[in-house]
Amino acid sequence: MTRNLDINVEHLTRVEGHGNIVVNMKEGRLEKAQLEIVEAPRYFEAMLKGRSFHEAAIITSRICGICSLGHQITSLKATEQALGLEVSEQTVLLRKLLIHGATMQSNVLHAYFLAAPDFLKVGSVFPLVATHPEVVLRALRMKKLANDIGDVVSGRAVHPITPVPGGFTRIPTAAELTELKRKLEEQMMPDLIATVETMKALAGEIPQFERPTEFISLRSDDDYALYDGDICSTDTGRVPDSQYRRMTNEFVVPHSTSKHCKANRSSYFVGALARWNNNHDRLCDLAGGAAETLGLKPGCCNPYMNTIAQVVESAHCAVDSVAIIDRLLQVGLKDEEPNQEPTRYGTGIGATEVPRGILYHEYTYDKQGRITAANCIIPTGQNLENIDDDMKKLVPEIVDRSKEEITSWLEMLVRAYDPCISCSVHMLDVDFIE
Amino acid sequence: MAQKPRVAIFDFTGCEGCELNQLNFEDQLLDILAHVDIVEWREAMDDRPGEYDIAFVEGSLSTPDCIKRIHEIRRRAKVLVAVGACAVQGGINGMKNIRPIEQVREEVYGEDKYLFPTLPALPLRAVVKVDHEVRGCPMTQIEFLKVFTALVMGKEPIEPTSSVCTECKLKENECVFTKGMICLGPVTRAGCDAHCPTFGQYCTGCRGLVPEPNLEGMKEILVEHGLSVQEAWKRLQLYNAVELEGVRS
Amino acid sequence: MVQFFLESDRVAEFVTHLMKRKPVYAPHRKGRKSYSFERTRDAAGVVLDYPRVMQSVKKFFLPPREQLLSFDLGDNTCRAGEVEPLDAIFLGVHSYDLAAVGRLDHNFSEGRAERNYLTRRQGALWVGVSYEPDEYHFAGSVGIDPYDTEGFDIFLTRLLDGYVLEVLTPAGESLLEGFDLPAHEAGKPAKKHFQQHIYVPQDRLNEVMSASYNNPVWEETALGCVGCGTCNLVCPTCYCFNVEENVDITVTKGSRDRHWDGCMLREFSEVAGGEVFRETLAARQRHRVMRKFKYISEKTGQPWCVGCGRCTAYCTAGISIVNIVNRCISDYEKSTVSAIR
Amino acid sequence: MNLNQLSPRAEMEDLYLPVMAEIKETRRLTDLETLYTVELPDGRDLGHRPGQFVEVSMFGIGEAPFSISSSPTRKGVFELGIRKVGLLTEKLAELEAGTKIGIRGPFGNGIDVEKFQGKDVLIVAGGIGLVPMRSMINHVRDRRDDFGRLIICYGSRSDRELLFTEELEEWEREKRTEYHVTVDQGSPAWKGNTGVITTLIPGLDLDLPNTVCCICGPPVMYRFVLLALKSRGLADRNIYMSLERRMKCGVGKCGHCQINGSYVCQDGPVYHYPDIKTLQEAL
Repeated sequence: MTRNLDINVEHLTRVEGHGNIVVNMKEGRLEKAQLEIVEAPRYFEAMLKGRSFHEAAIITSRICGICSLGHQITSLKATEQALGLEVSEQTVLLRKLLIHGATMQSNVLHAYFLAAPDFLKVGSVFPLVATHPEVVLRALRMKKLANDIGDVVSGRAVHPITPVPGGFTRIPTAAELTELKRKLEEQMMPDLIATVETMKALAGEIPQFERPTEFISLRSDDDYALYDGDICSTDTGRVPDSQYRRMTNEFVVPHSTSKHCKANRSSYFVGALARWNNNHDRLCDLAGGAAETLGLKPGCCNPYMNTIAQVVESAHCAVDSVAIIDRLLQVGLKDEEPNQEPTRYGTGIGATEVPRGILYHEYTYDKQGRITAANCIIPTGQNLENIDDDMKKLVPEIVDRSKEEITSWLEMLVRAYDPCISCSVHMLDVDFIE
Repeated sequence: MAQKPRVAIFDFTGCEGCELNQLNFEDQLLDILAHVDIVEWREAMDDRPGEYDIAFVEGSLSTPDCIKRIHEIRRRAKVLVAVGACAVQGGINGMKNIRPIEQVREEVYGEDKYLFPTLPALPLRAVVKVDHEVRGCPMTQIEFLKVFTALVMGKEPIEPTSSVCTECKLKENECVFTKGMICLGPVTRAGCDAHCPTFGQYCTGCRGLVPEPNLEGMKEILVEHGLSVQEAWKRLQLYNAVELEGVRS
Repeated sequence: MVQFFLESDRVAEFVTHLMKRKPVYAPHRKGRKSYSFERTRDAAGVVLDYPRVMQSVKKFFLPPREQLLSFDLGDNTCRAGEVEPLDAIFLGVHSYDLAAVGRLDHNFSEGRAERNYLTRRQGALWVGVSYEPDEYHFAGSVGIDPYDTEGFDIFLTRLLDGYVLEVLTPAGESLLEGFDLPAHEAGKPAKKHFQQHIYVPQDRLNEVMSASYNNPVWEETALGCVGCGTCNLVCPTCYCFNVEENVDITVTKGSRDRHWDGCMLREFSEVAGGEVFRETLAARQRHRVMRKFKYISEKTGQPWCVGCGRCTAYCTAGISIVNIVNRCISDYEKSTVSAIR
Repeated sequence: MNLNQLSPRAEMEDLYLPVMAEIKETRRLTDLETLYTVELPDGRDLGHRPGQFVEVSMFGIGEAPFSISSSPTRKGVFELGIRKVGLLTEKLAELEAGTKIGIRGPFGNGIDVEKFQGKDVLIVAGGIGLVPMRSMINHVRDRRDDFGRLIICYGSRSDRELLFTEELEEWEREKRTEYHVTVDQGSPAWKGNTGVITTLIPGLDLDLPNTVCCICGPPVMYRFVLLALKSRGLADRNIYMSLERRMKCGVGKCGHCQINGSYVCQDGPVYHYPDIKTLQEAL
């Protein structure tokens, strides 16, 4: 094999943020295969320094519009731990409900709007409005309902309003939650089943490619861990979230404004597929059935199957949302004020599963409740090294295909990770020197 | 309208939450698509043709490359609409301008700082002519629809100049000051229907300052409600650091 | 006049009785420390002991946002907005708020009468309640007592363990039919004192305000005022509005809508071409206060302020209309005294 | 409170609902101004007085007040002279005959022509101020024997901006109309007076006690015209002025047109000068 190959996809489309795919092969020898992150650095540390604990989540949720809820909840958990603020069971349940909504919203957006056009060989979702109107309408309906959860519980699906340190500024009413439940049962469930059918029809288009790697996600004793749990690796098992730096080990590479990560190997995978591999035993029956229909098996190491894992866990989120609403209504909603009286000032860590994988925030506060140190590690940043490793294995395997086909496989590979590039270049990894 | 306007959507430094909010018009998306041809939208599609009637642009300008790109977009767009706090007034990004940029870069990237060029964050209007604005963080959806409809009808959108308080009072929300919180509503531009106070949270000022704001008066109000002068100023800077540059704190 | 005694424990029963007659609107808790007039669904939610609601009952007759007409862009036609009479009981209204309704009645019936307001205004029945003046009320200074029963069909005067219920009109009497109450023999409690006062009688205020156009108080007040417009938007006698054209996303239909506006807002006095006639915050403050105590009262003989204290209570900058007026009074008196000397 | 006297009648008019009137003719007056001839349904009469205005609207665009430019003596149709200054006026300029627009009114007090009867009528109009004054001028011309002399002073920025040029020539020819015109800056073809409008006033031959004057124009114009008239000795009580403010409702409800305590749409737009000379916000 003596092929020369020079692929340069500038500003990859249908991903969040700006990234380029660059592959260089000279006489059959792969010189370069990497995802360059060219998103402008954000420097969130400059924004957070000295800010009040009231503002930390407001600012960090602006790291990313798509993952804003995830950032917000993770930030609140870190702040609450640092300041010793206890939250009620109602607060935890409402937050779990919000995470389900955000996960469904993001997964539906990715599967239908960003990934599906690849399977159908079109440039965007817009041509599908004419060719597959019922599918587009279903996708819009599902996304809307997922967003409704955010609107009702947090005031807004993008950059939520009501979740604050210690609780919520407004508690949804029983009538609002009952209505959400009705829509989840009457609309979301049938739409999810139809989605599984649609995905099954497209499954033949998913490239067959495998590369064993380390999968890292949260894992808890009682549920499909999204809100909290231990950090769990398919290589080394569970460690508490206080050990997160040992599991991330950030480093700078020249081709990316986002830092890269590694744990026990050269790279690792976070996201829906990692959650599936670690927690498939905790999924509800509907999701388990969806996995079976779609051929998703434990131990799966085909990154392209991440989209399938997203669909599967969306089913779980819908079912569990109904269970959470039932629990809230059964106990009765209380008009609680947020608990904002700090009992200590120190360092706190929040770790949450957001749609693209495990997200860490860590803050240190001074005695005035102002931030002195902050660190955020973003799922997309954690996946970047794994993406590069995938590309290095994939390109030689498909090198005898056309350049267009290779490019298309590479683009689909990156999109399968559903990367959130704005997030990854937040740049919030600094201990301030006072 | 004889021909559908060609619409393009671009993003610069920001979180892309405004673009996501455009995709979140689930109920209106098909109506919107019926009135325009979307010709460029990296987040949602592949195609890339040349000229457009309306360009919606999100994000601040913060690298030399951004400056080049925005000039190019301005050249190709008949109407340029800044969307969201980052594009309109610099937004959250403006806070990085408060400290010396070299110091910030070094703190984040250490000795690798020269790998990534950066500039102080700027709103679009600091570099090119902006025809209309959709404010908010994320951009206010009702305002986007108003601006969009006005442009499709060929009329000038009306941009609100009164304060968030006016809309908050129309909705009879409990004043967040009454609850012992602080609020930037009195000097922040209306247009969001007082969304945050309606949900019990204080106004963080994301829609920018009203024209000719009485900043001294606002600072006094915040100090009266328990903030230090420095803290009051910081609260005002959250979304308006660029506008407040050079204003005595 | 017949007086009954309504025990505190029977208030909910009384509300339920009224709800059987007509829809009831009454003060309810809103948020953590505020009250608002809402349609009563559950008698237990009604609060009769409250300092003030943010928006007076004005909002039912002159809604904050209202469609004046709807139009169809396709065939270039329009239809008037739907307006229904509010055949309802307004329960727990303070005397100053009903007085304010009287002022609005004047505005919307003088000259060309307005169908929208007057149609809604039809059929309203009024059950008033006395209140304890707090640090903002000054209704006494504009001649409105907390026990003022004028205009009410039924009035409740608060005692320690209940209310003196006075039936004032035949309509009030019929409301009470089927609800037995013991007669109240003793008198009413002593009048409550206001903590806030304007220091000249209202018939002299015109004269004072006429002399106060160039008082420095306007500039001084403007230093702290941020021009947010809250004072206009919570005032029960403010009725100015703006009109805007709204078109739906399909660009086929739309509506011409009005919403409350206020003279404290910069755009309010802008004319074609962009000239603003009251450019400064000081000029706008002056206009607001003059409207209440001079401009309209010169024509009607009544102050257009009812002393509810809302503009002061809700002012984020702590500006007090009573302090402004008293400052005008004291400066005026100083100047007349020195003129005599 | 039992306010039976307020009870609205079922047939109560809707103040805000326009009638749809047809544009019968449009005539370009200058680059900026167009004259619209408008007919109400069934050709019914508008029934206005000189100096009154109507609210004109286009759905989806908006509504604004415009002075009526035709004399009440002209029956069946009325005229509006409208300058392009904003969105609505630009959209109106695109309309062709046959289109329908929304009309509410007439509103405002207008000129109390009774008070002018038997007197010499002096009209001072600057720029677009001629539009409402034309209504009065033509009223006087049509009822010529009810009034004394008719003296018109008209000032414009340039001769290209003169409105109703054919009519101006008519006024100039008419024996019983004393017409004076000046432009701030004339083109080479301009043969008439050059200079601001106040330059016309000293030369006027006025029977002061028997002259009533009506002024309409931009603030910078009427402030100086007032001074000039005063120096000629015209008494304040003989001066009327037509003022302009932004009006939303036209019927004394919305509050936008307030001048101190006065509503332009009710007490104006034509004011007796003694009533407003002490109003700080008026002039």
